[in-house]
Amino acid sequence: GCGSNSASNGTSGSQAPDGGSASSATAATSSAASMDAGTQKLKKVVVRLKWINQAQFAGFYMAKEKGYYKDAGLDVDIRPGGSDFPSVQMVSSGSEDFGVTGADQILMSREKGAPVVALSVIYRSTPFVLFTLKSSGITSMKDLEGQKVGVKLGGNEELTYRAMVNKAGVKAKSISEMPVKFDLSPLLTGQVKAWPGYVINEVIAAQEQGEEVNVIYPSDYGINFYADTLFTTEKMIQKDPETVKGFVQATMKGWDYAINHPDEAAQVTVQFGDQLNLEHETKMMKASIPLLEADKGPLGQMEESQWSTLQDSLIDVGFLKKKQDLASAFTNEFIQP
Amino acid sequence: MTTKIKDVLYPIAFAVGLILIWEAVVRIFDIPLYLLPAPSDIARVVDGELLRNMGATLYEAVLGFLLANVLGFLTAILFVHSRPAEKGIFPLAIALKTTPVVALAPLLVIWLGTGYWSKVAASMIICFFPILVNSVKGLKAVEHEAWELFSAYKGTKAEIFWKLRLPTSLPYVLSALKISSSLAIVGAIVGEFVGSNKGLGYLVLLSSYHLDTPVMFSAIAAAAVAGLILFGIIASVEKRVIFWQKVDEV
Amino acid sequence: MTTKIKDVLYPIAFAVGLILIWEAVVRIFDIPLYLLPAPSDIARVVDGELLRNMGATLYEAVLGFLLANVLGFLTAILFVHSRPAEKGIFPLAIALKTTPVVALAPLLVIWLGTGYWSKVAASMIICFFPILVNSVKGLKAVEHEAWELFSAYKGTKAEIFWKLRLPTSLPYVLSALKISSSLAIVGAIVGEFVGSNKGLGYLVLLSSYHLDTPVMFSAIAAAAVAGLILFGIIASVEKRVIFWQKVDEV
Amino acid sequence: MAAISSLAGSVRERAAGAAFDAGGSAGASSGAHLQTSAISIQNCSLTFGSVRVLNGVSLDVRSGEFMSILGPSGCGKSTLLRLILGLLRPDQGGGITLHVPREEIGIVFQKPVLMPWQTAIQNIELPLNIGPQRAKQSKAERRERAEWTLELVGLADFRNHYPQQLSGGMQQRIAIARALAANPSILLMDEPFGALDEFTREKLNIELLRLWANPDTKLNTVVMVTHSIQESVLMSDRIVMMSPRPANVSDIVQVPLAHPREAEMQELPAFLSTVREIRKQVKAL
Amino acid sequence: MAAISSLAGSVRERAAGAAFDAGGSAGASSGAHLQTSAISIQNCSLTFGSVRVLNGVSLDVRSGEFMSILGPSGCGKSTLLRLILGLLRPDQGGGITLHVPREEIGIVFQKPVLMPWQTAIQNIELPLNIGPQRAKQSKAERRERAEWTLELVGLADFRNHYPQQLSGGMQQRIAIARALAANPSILLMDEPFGALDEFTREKLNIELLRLWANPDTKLNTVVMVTHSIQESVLMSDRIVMMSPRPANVSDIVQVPLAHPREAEMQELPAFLSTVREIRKQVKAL
Ligand SMILES: Nc1ncnc2c1ncn2[C@@H]1O[C@H](COP(=O)(O)OP(=O)(O)OP(=O)(O)O)[C@@H](O)[C@H]1O
Ligand SMILES: Nc1ncnc2c1ncn2[C@@H]1O[C@H](COP(=O)(O)OP(=O)(O)OP(=O)(O)O)[C@@H](O)[C@H]1O
Ligand SMILES: Cc1ncc(C[n+]2csc(CCO)c2C)c(N)n1
Ligand SMILES: [Mg+2]
Ligand SMILES: [Mg+2]
Repeated sequence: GCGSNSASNGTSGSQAPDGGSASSATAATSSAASMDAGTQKLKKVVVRLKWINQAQFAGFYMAKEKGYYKDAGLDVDIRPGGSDFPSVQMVSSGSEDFGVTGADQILMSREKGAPVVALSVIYRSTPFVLFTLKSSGITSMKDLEGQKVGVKLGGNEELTYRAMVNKAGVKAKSISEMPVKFDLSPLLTGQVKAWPGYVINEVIAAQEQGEEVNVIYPSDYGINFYADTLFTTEKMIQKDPETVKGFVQATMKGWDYAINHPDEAAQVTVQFGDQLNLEHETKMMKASIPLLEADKGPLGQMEESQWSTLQDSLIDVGFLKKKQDLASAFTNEFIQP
Repeated sequence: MTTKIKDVLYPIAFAVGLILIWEAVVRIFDIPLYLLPAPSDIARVVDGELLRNMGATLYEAVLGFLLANVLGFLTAILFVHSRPAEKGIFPLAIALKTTPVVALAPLLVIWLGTGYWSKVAASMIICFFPILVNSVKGLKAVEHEAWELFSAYKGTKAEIFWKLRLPTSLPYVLSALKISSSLAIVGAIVGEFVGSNKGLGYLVLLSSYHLDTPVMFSAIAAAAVAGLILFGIIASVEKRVIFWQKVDEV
Repeated sequence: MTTKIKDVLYPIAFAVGLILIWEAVVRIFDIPLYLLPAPSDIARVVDGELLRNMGATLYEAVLGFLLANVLGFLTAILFVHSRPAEKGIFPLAIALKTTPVVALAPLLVIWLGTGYWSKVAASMIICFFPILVNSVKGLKAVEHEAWELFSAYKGTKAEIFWKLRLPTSLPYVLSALKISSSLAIVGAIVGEFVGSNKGLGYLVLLSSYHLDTPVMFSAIAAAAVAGLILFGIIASVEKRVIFWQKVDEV
Repeated sequence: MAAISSLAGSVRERAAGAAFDAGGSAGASSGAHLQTSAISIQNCSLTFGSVRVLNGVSLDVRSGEFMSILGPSGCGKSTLLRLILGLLRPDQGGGITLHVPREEIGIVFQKPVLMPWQTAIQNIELPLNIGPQRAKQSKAERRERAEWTLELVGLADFRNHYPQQLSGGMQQRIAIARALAANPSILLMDEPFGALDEFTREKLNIELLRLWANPDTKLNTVVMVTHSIQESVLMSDRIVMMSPRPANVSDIVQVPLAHPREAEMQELPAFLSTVREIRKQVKAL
Repeated sequence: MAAISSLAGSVRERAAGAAFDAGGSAGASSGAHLQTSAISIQNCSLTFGSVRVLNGVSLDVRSGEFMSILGPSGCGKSTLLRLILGLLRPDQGGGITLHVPREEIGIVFQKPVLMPWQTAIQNIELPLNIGPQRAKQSKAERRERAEWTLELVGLADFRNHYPQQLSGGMQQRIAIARALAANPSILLMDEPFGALDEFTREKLNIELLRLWANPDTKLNTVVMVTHSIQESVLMSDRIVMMSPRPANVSDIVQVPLAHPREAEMQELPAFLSTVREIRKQVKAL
């Protein structure tokens, strides 16, 4: 694909002038949809994010802001998710069109009969990490033995944590787990020693509270579970592949733009969210860039191997009963122009 | 001091005292902001944004409150006039009453989306049972002799309803309204927790994610104020409507 | 049919009818499991695990319930015997009452951790106001003439309390206990939502993550059953304790 | 099933002056004087659960008479009135025949039973505004009628007061006014003057007798439950004495006093001897 | 402030037979017969908010007498009893002197005021179990005393019934028994027999008079509010007549009947003339 390629070139090289990559990408999509765009009304679609509006989803905001969605003939309504928010149900019930959720959710949903398909990954390197206060001296999984660790039960976070424990070969029984949500204070007050969170969000938040932190990356233990994937239903793909394609490509173009203009992206993000702090969002945006791995081929492209190790882990911890057909669980076909 | 003045002065003095102690404790023990903000920290973050979110929550709550009360009262009328309906449905209604809305909220969002309606529905569900239970009680609270009086003068069913049952039930209905006025806010907030981008519930969650404890406290306080506003309105309506009864202060 | 048999048959018939319709609707319209499971799907997932979680929630709820009621009743006694305390604190208590626990739950976890105590505290807070309000009402509901009788015979304050106020307040207290029996469960579940690894609240969340709707429904149903159990216990205690009054069925 | 039939047509003739025929005592005269009967109670029994309250009561209320019912507390006097009104049905075998249309019967209950949300005048208007009465008069006529009875019981000044602003005695007077407002031809009263002090009571006793004697009102027959022997003798033509539960008519006493009655008659030897006789009978029960 | 003092020592002498001295009418005899006074009420006024209920009432209750209080409804009779009990305080300038210890005064309120959670016998025992009375008797003695008064009011069979299982009249009898159980030397009663049918009422009237005359009981002085002129004449030595609100003592009538009183005395000319006189006075008010 040339559009995305040119974008990644832009990032990998020194800062290319915005105009170049953006305009070429615009040309590509608008030519695909040019015959409709002028005459027909925009098609309304809804995308349900995994979390509240923040720079974690900057690509979506930029695609909307820069008119990429409009060029694709789409009028996109970006809706925030939240804690315990069942975005998979919302999309698979047909009341919404696209969603962002973890790859684990995709596989589990398929097992439960909700035919969802991942269309692209956002962070190719998972933003999920465990982190500790510097003062605790804990820097590795091994150090967690005999300590109290916060665990976000049920989802992607628990899965990644358990896989890390397994891979590190530490005595799982010696770690005492404390179920936590999204409020950092148990870590700050020392109730727990390690905290599960996004390196682009909670880690920064802790630093903003004036704490120095040690980060334990899953990748250090050979683990990388896609945490944010863009998905839709099988039915949507069958019925309206054009819209799916248009949406995925416009979104990825938005990401491409955000990578190249992180400050502008943070500013746009603040407009989308409520009561967001520009400084925090700018940091989040900048921290996001390496995780997108724009240099590793077209943005959003997924690898079969990642899905299958994820599936093995899911079966390991019992979240998944039997193997799913990975070929139908995700597709890269819409990333290609 | 007259009793009236005391009635106002005592709680104010007490509240001011509490706030001062709170402020002092936070400062003296240097409690971190994210654990317990001082009242002054909380006051500082009160702004139009907070009021806007409070407005959104109040809107959802009032809508759910009104719908639930209309529906609940109509159901009570059905129950009172149909024995099988009452005998069959009422026990189930009581069983349902013990179902926590918090547990239902995610389902509501799946079924009704993340717009107003899922919050309105949560508010409705939580307000429905108090009004149903109290209305049935109230519509049945008719004195036996009063009923006999109407029967003796061959009053029709409709006359018995409008001139006897309805006025008799009013004190019960208004007491239910007072109970559910604060529950309505709880329902809306629970709905907002699951998925929304405005309202006090959203603000509480957002501030908890951002570790913005002062905003969180301001949102909680706003929820209490919203509840008090609804309660106050109902209480003043009550005084007018059931003029023939001395009304409880709670 | 006698009325007694009807009282049991009607709700059962109605419940069975509802369940059959639900089952039929799900099957005929082929509603996907993750949107709305059929009753048979829900029944299938009821197991020891569910009961264990229900037990955990009940434990927290009962503990919070008991503590709140003891504390609430004692506070009411204080209020009834000290006018400044009542005048100063009661209005604030009413304001606090409108504060949704759901909004406070995250704070409770910060302050009390994710063990039992944050859930017990959530349960306590939610149960505290009904008992406080009703106890104050009940302790004051003493007939003026009865009070005069005790005064005429020079009964002491303690005698007036034990032989007059306390028995007079019992119907009010038990009505509060019935109200808060189901609130206690709500409190525990709200506490569990914020952070726990057992209990029905945890089960609801977990099953929602795993899209395991039947388990989610079974947990919701278990919450309703837990509420009914507590309610039933209180109702039967009530029949014994306030034998001199015809007790409402709700 | 018990048969409750209603022979239409109001009976207007007044048995002016008391019938001094002796021996009107004990036993039912059921069906005997059909032409002058207002209400016939035939062999009525009534059982609440396992408690038999009335035990084969037969009684004939004559058209135009003032009848009092005396009996120990809890014997079933109120129950008997409820039976007449059709609010309760007699056990099988019993029957009640009304010789006037049902809606011409007025009732004063033992308790005032006022609507607390209505003013005195509104409470009095109540029976005029419901049921078949409603269509009979215009709004203005109904209001006028209510005003008239309100004045009759001496509470015109309390027209717009709510029941809870009135003393127990005043409330009972409103209840009496309410019954009169509907312009009944038969009036059933259940201890209507129990809550009043002696003076007010006597005043209303005489007022009621005037009303009963006044040919301008439809009021023709009165059945009054009372626990005052004095009052029963002062007011009525015949006094029905009931036995304790299970109740029956133990005697019917004819009062040997002329009409119109006056408060001063309470010192006549005939009055005193009747009171004495009844007192003796009450003790013997 | 009003002064309420209590001169200790119970006065036991009984004024046997009524004092036939004439002219005991109108005006206060306050302080005049201190040696034979049980309760002295001096110039007591009472105002609720802006409503003046009592207007400078002065009254002397003599030790050993049976005094009745008659007056229109709402004039302040109950209020006067509350004043005597110290449950209300007179306006400035008024004073009440009790010539017996406060705990020797028994009270029967206008309503029965029974504890619904206690059986008949437990309710009667109540005053024995609270306050200074408690220490005076053993548990068994208290129970025995309660049983005795329960029998006195004829409700021994209802010993273990709860108030709500009793008729209104029975409840009032329990209230009377409760007052008697505490063995008072002065008994204040507020329309104690209002809820009873005539026969039961008369029986209890006589029973109370016996008890009052019986030297085995401490009971010595009775003040009874009633709305029955007959009852007041039958039972009392003196009848205090009160005017309408703001109430004052309008007259005190001496009853010219000998002790012990019997129901049959109601036909004596002296009885009838007293009743007639009072009735006339009541009307004049
Ligand atoms: N609905 C009922 N269920 C059971 N028993 C009843 C009912 N109504 C009345 N009774 C009983 O029937 C008896 C007669 O009651 P009723 O009210 O007719 O008495 P009464 O003669 O009017 O007495 P009173 O003079 O006290 O008014 C009483 O013993 C009462 O307990
Ligand atoms: N607590 C109070 N506050 C205001 N007014 C009162 C209060 N108690 C009594 N009253 C008024 O005082 C007056 C006298 O009342 P009280 O009860 O003494 O009358 P009573 O003579 O006992 O009448 P009855 O014969 O009806 O019992 C009434 O008009 C009443 O409205
Ligand atoms: C349904 C669902 N909701 C929230 C999260 C957690 N989460 C998603 S993005 C993010 C970063 C914001 O701090 C966090 C914590 C999840 N995994 N699944
Ligand atoms: Mg009766
Ligand atoms: Mg009184």
